[in-house]
Amino acid sequence: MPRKPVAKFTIDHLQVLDEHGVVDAKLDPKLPDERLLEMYRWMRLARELDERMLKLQRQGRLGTFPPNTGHEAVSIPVAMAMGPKDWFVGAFRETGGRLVRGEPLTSPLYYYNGWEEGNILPDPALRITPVSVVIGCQVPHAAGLAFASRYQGEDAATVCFIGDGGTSEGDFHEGLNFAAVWKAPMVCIVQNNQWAISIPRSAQTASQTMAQKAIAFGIPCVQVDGNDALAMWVAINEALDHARSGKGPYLIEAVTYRLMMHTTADDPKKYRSEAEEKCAWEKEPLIRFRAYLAGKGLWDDGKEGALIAEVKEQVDQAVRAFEAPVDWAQDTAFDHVYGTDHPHLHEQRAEFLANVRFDGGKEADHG
Amino acid sequence: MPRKPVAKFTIDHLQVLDEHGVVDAKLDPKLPDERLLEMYRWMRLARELDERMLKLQRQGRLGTFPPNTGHEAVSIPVAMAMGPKDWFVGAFRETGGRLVRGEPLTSPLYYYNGWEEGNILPDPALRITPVSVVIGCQVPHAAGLAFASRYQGEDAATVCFIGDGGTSEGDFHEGLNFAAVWKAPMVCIVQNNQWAISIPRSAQTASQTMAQKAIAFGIPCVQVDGNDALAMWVAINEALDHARSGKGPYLIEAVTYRLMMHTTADDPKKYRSEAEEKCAWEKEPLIRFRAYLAGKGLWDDGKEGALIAEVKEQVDQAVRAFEAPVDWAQDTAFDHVYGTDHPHLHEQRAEFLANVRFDGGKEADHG
Amino acid sequence: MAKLTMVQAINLALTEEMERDPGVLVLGEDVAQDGGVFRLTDGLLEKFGPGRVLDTPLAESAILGTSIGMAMAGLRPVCEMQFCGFSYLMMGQFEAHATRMRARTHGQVTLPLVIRMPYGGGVRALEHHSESREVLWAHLPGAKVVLPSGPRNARALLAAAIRDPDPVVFMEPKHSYRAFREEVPDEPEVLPIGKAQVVQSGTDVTLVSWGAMMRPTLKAAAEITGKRGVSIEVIDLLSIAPLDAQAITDSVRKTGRCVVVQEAPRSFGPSSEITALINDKAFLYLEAPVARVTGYDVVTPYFGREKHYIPSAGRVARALETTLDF
Amino acid sequence: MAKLTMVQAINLALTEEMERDPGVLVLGEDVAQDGGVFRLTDGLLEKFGPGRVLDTPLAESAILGTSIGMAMAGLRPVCEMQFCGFSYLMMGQFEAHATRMRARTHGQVTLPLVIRMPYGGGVRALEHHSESREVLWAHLPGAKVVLPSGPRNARALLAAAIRDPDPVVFMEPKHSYRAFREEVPDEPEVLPIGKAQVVQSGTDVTLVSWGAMMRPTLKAAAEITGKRGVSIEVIDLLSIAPLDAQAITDSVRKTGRCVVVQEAPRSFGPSSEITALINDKAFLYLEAPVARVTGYDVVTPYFGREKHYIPSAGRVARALETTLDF
Ligand SMILES: Cc1ncc(C[n+]2csc(CCOP(=O)(O)OP(=O)(O)O)c2C)c(N)n1
Ligand SMILES: Cc1ncc(C[n+]2csc(CCOP(=O)(O)OP(=O)(O)O)c2C)c(N)n1
Ligand SMILES: [Mg+2]
Ligand SMILES: [Mg+2]
Repeated sequence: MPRKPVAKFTIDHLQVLDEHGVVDAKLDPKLPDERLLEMYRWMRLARELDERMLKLQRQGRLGTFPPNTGHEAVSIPVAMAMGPKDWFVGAFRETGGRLVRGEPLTSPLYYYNGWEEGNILPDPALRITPVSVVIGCQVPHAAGLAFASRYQGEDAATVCFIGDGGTSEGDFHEGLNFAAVWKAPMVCIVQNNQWAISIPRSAQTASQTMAQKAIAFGIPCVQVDGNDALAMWVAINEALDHARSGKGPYLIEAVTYRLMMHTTADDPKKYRSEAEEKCAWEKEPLIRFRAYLAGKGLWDDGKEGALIAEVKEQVDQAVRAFEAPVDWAQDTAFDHVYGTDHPHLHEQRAEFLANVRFDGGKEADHG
Repeated sequence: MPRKPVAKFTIDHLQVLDEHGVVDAKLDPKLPDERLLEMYRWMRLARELDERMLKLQRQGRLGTFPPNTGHEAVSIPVAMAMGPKDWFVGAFRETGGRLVRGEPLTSPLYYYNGWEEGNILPDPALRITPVSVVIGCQVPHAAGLAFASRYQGEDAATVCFIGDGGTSEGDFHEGLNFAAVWKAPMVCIVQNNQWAISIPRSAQTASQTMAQKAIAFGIPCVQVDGNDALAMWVAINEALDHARSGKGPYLIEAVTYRLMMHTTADDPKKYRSEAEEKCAWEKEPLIRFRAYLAGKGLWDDGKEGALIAEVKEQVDQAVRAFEAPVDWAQDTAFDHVYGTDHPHLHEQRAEFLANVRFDGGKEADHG
Repeated sequence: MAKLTMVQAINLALTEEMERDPGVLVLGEDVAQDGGVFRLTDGLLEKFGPGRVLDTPLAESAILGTSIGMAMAGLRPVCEMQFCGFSYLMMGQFEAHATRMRARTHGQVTLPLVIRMPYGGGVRALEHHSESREVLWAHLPGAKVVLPSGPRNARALLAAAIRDPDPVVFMEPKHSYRAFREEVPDEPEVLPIGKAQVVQSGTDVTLVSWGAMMRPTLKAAAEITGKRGVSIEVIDLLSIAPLDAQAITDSVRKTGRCVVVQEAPRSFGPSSEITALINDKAFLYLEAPVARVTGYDVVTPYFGREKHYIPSAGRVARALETTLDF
Repeated sequence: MAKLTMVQAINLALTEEMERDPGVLVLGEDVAQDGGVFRLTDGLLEKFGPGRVLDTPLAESAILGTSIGMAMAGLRPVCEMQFCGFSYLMMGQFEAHATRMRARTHGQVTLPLVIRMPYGGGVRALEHHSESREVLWAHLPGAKVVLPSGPRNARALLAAAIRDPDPVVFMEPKHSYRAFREEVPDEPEVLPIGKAQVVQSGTDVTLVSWGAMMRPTLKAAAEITGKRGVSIEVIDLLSIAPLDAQAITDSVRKTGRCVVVQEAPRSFGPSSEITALINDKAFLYLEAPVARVTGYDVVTPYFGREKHYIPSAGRVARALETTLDF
């Protein structure tokens, strides 16, 4: 049927550094050398932490966790571009960005070993929200935080992360719609790593790109090579400018790949081929960034060796701190139900402590 | 930043009959005269029913209800285009379409007077789902019904309605995404009547059109003049063909206007101008359709008078049937908690009946 | 002192709290321009402007979800669910975040927010507009659930809820919105959350209720006092989470008999918890089983049949007599 | 007879029911290609194909919502919530439609569907992976809530749930998924929904539990029987909605004492309803207050502290002794 066009949209793709580390000179953001080196350092550290956590987990010294290997070029440049008043609202695969933002290396260790202590920031002014396990919930939080920044007269933006799988949740949709209606200063990063546990991107949604989901809310968007830290740097800066200037939210699809298992409880062999993984490893973000640095004369094998030794030692220290005996109380749960005092919780705490004494320090017997 | 385009989208608008009843000859679906007359008759009947229900409500003879005046050109052509095996999944403002589909005139009367009897179809094979009060819930239902049709080997489609306000709910998003991934034979009609109670379309979402929300799911879409029954006819037929041919869902934005109050409990004067309403009344669907019929020599004042008398009488009869004394049991709720038998419900029913006897037939005293 | 309806009293509390604290803001569907579907937020937009009184898009999960974000940043959002029948759409946000943020961060991040919602039957409304499901919130650790029963306590409890450091579900008995007026003091009042009120003291039987059911409860108490000359202690819980165990225990230890009145379906309802509590704390004092006057375990019928399904003063009176005669 | 784990037994029931009835289909996140995050649905995709075993997008409300649509059309969907911690996202669909469609249409439209979800703690999992919140479903009229405790009854109850004309929430104690094996008969078995099982009969005290808590419950029963030579009646509820009031009443009228064990937080939990029920039906038979051994009213701590928060056999044993000594 013949029709009159009333609206038109285009989705663009952005890449600055190709998989061999060749830079598009026109697009190169020309970051100062020390920033480039800093970026690489964070990426190496995040990678190293993953590898160590995987070992600890396999040795029974850590609980289940979701590795962030392959995603370093997404959250790290984003966190580096953010200002101190900006809010960092992660899902659960942004370990790198969290570290940049100021979370101690011990935090993920405590967190993934089952201690709320991993959520406690050295300073709440870091403005990092805790991991949001229930997929999608964090998007409305981010819209609310972004609204609040403006309400409080701060020149700050909120950056929120979600996975390709997460885009299917109603909260993703509702949160973006609120942010757009409010013209809230928010950037949403869809970290499209091709998989949501075993569900491939193609079975998650029939849309050609993840970026175009923003069209539903009248939000501008771009698709970025998420293995390319420079493209992410360019995109996040443009997005933050857009958000801060009062034009409302911006959405970035970062196309990357989950190189490891979903969590350490998962076995990707059940649902994807080694050939696919191998191919993805060739495009991973660190190789190309290192080639870029080398091309600029900033890097060589010696420096790489030294850096690796350095981050290993940094992680070692964190693991030692994490594994040092702690004397955390067992009954903290009673302290944090409410911010007000209620008699039934005193009673139940006494009951709890009596039961712990009876059952002894040992694992209670649940049959 | 320079970017490579990877996807492009256009939203088209369709109008066949303009507000003066002038038809675009190239687009005219050239419906047989008797179908045109039938369509107009349904529209008159739906309008008449609204007017009567409003009177009954104001006289305390009916509960609160949402008038469908102004929306006749949306659900009526859609229902006329549907086949007997298709599922009609309404929200709550598709009274016209429901009647076309086979719901008796007494159903909305019972329903809006607080009797489940209004949901009971003369024959379940009519495939009309009950009114879905909780906004958005019906979209996943429709995706499930559409999936089921195909699973059961039926050449049927599911048509689902939602309002402009409803598009903000997570379930709208989730349901369409499922339907698209499943390539389920489903058509979603966004009845964009400019208002969700007091919230104008512009405060509901920042998207330029409602149609473009389909882009998020890779679903084709069109924006249609929803006051133009012929355009709706053209669009729904194309959408049903698309859905039935295995290509997946289709979304139609029908642009119309809620000419009356949200429900009889609402007062639009609180939030919109009479000028706006007046302007909308000039574009309403019956005037232009009547002009079109007159232009074709199918209609004149005499016929109009006769039709109005006829539908009035039809509504009269329904109201008489509705107001005839009924002897429906008070304890039916106990019959339909479960499809299996459970002792606690026997006990509670006995208690209920004893209490009704004690409290007498009169309204129980809730203080 | 002014004689206010509950709608007016709640509006007053919102106004007072917004005047007191610039971090308080109101959001929800139709709360601004329209003044709410019950006209409860009427005038707030004019007084505080569109930056603090926000008409939101139609999405309950995001209404709570964005409120959580605002509260994390230190604001005190008061959000509205248009009817409690639509609140289940935000159960995910409530369970996963509203009730847990404090525990998750050992108190570093807290969520001072209020979720207002009209609840309960008796107003001839459509499906989903008549339920009483307070237990769904109350069962979740970290939740506070407040249910006022009249204009004066509604105003004082809402002020408390807004000032509270934790998320509060504030359930408003819509049947009482305009059913009666009460004197409301000119000065702001604040009632403590988690404390019941002994509305009338007595020695022969304890009658416990909350919210909309306080009216038939008090009516029945008056009727039976008149009829039998007994002395009835009536407790208005005001909040069911935290539950004021002390008030209930003290009373039942004194009277030895108890009738609990709830609008919600019987099974797994609040009165079951109250009965269990009495079993724990006053077992040896009981001279009769605790009687529960409740909704039935059926899907709430449409309003054509509603009248017999809501506990009536007559039912409460009969339960009182049975309990006294046991 | 084969010795199966609960995971295998549930897989067996799914296979048998899918073979029996072509209208039965399975859907959820990761249930097909991956065989489920617990490998519980392993092999179904190979046996029944992608048309009947569906990997869905990540959206719990739509998983239930589309299942409701399928059931309206006459299919029998068995959908999975990956963990019960994510199920609250579909509370809107559950409350508004799953539990109400039959009542809404006076039985013309019914929803024969099953919602499977792993629940409960003790597996050192992340936040939201350890709760027991069965009461949120059980309180809603129209809901059936089934909680198997072992491989054999899991298989027989899931068959019943799939054949049932109503929506059934089927809560699987993930702690028991692979913790032990049981003989499961070769022939399909079906257990009635709403009937408890007297696992062990006795005369001195009644011990009531369900799901994962049956293991510490039975352990405690054995310990106290050995230690004090008493005779303990143990009831496995198997479903909490509908609740088998008769089984509980008969037992408590006989023993005069009762201990209820639940994993959920105490307040407004299932054991409160059971206590209230005993108050109603066996008040004069009680020789001691009903004891509730429960989770505490705190936000479930992360797994580093979890061990002391789940009721242990020791706690049950101590409650038994207190109740016997009362
Ligand atoms: C609401 C909800 N449903 C299900 C899960 C279980 N789950 C955890 S991660 C995950 C997949 C997430 O995929 P994606 O959003 O693409 O993020 P990724 O893991 O790839 O980083 C699922 C299904 C959850 N955590 N929350
Ligand atoms: C989940 C939910 N939230 C709120 C409401 C209250 N409500 C009823 S209709 C309505 C507005 C609907 O607007 P729209 O979708 O545009 O449909 P229209 O009324 O214009 O036909 C609202 C907020 C509801 N029924 N369901
Ligand atoms: Mg992913
Ligand atoms: Mg509308």
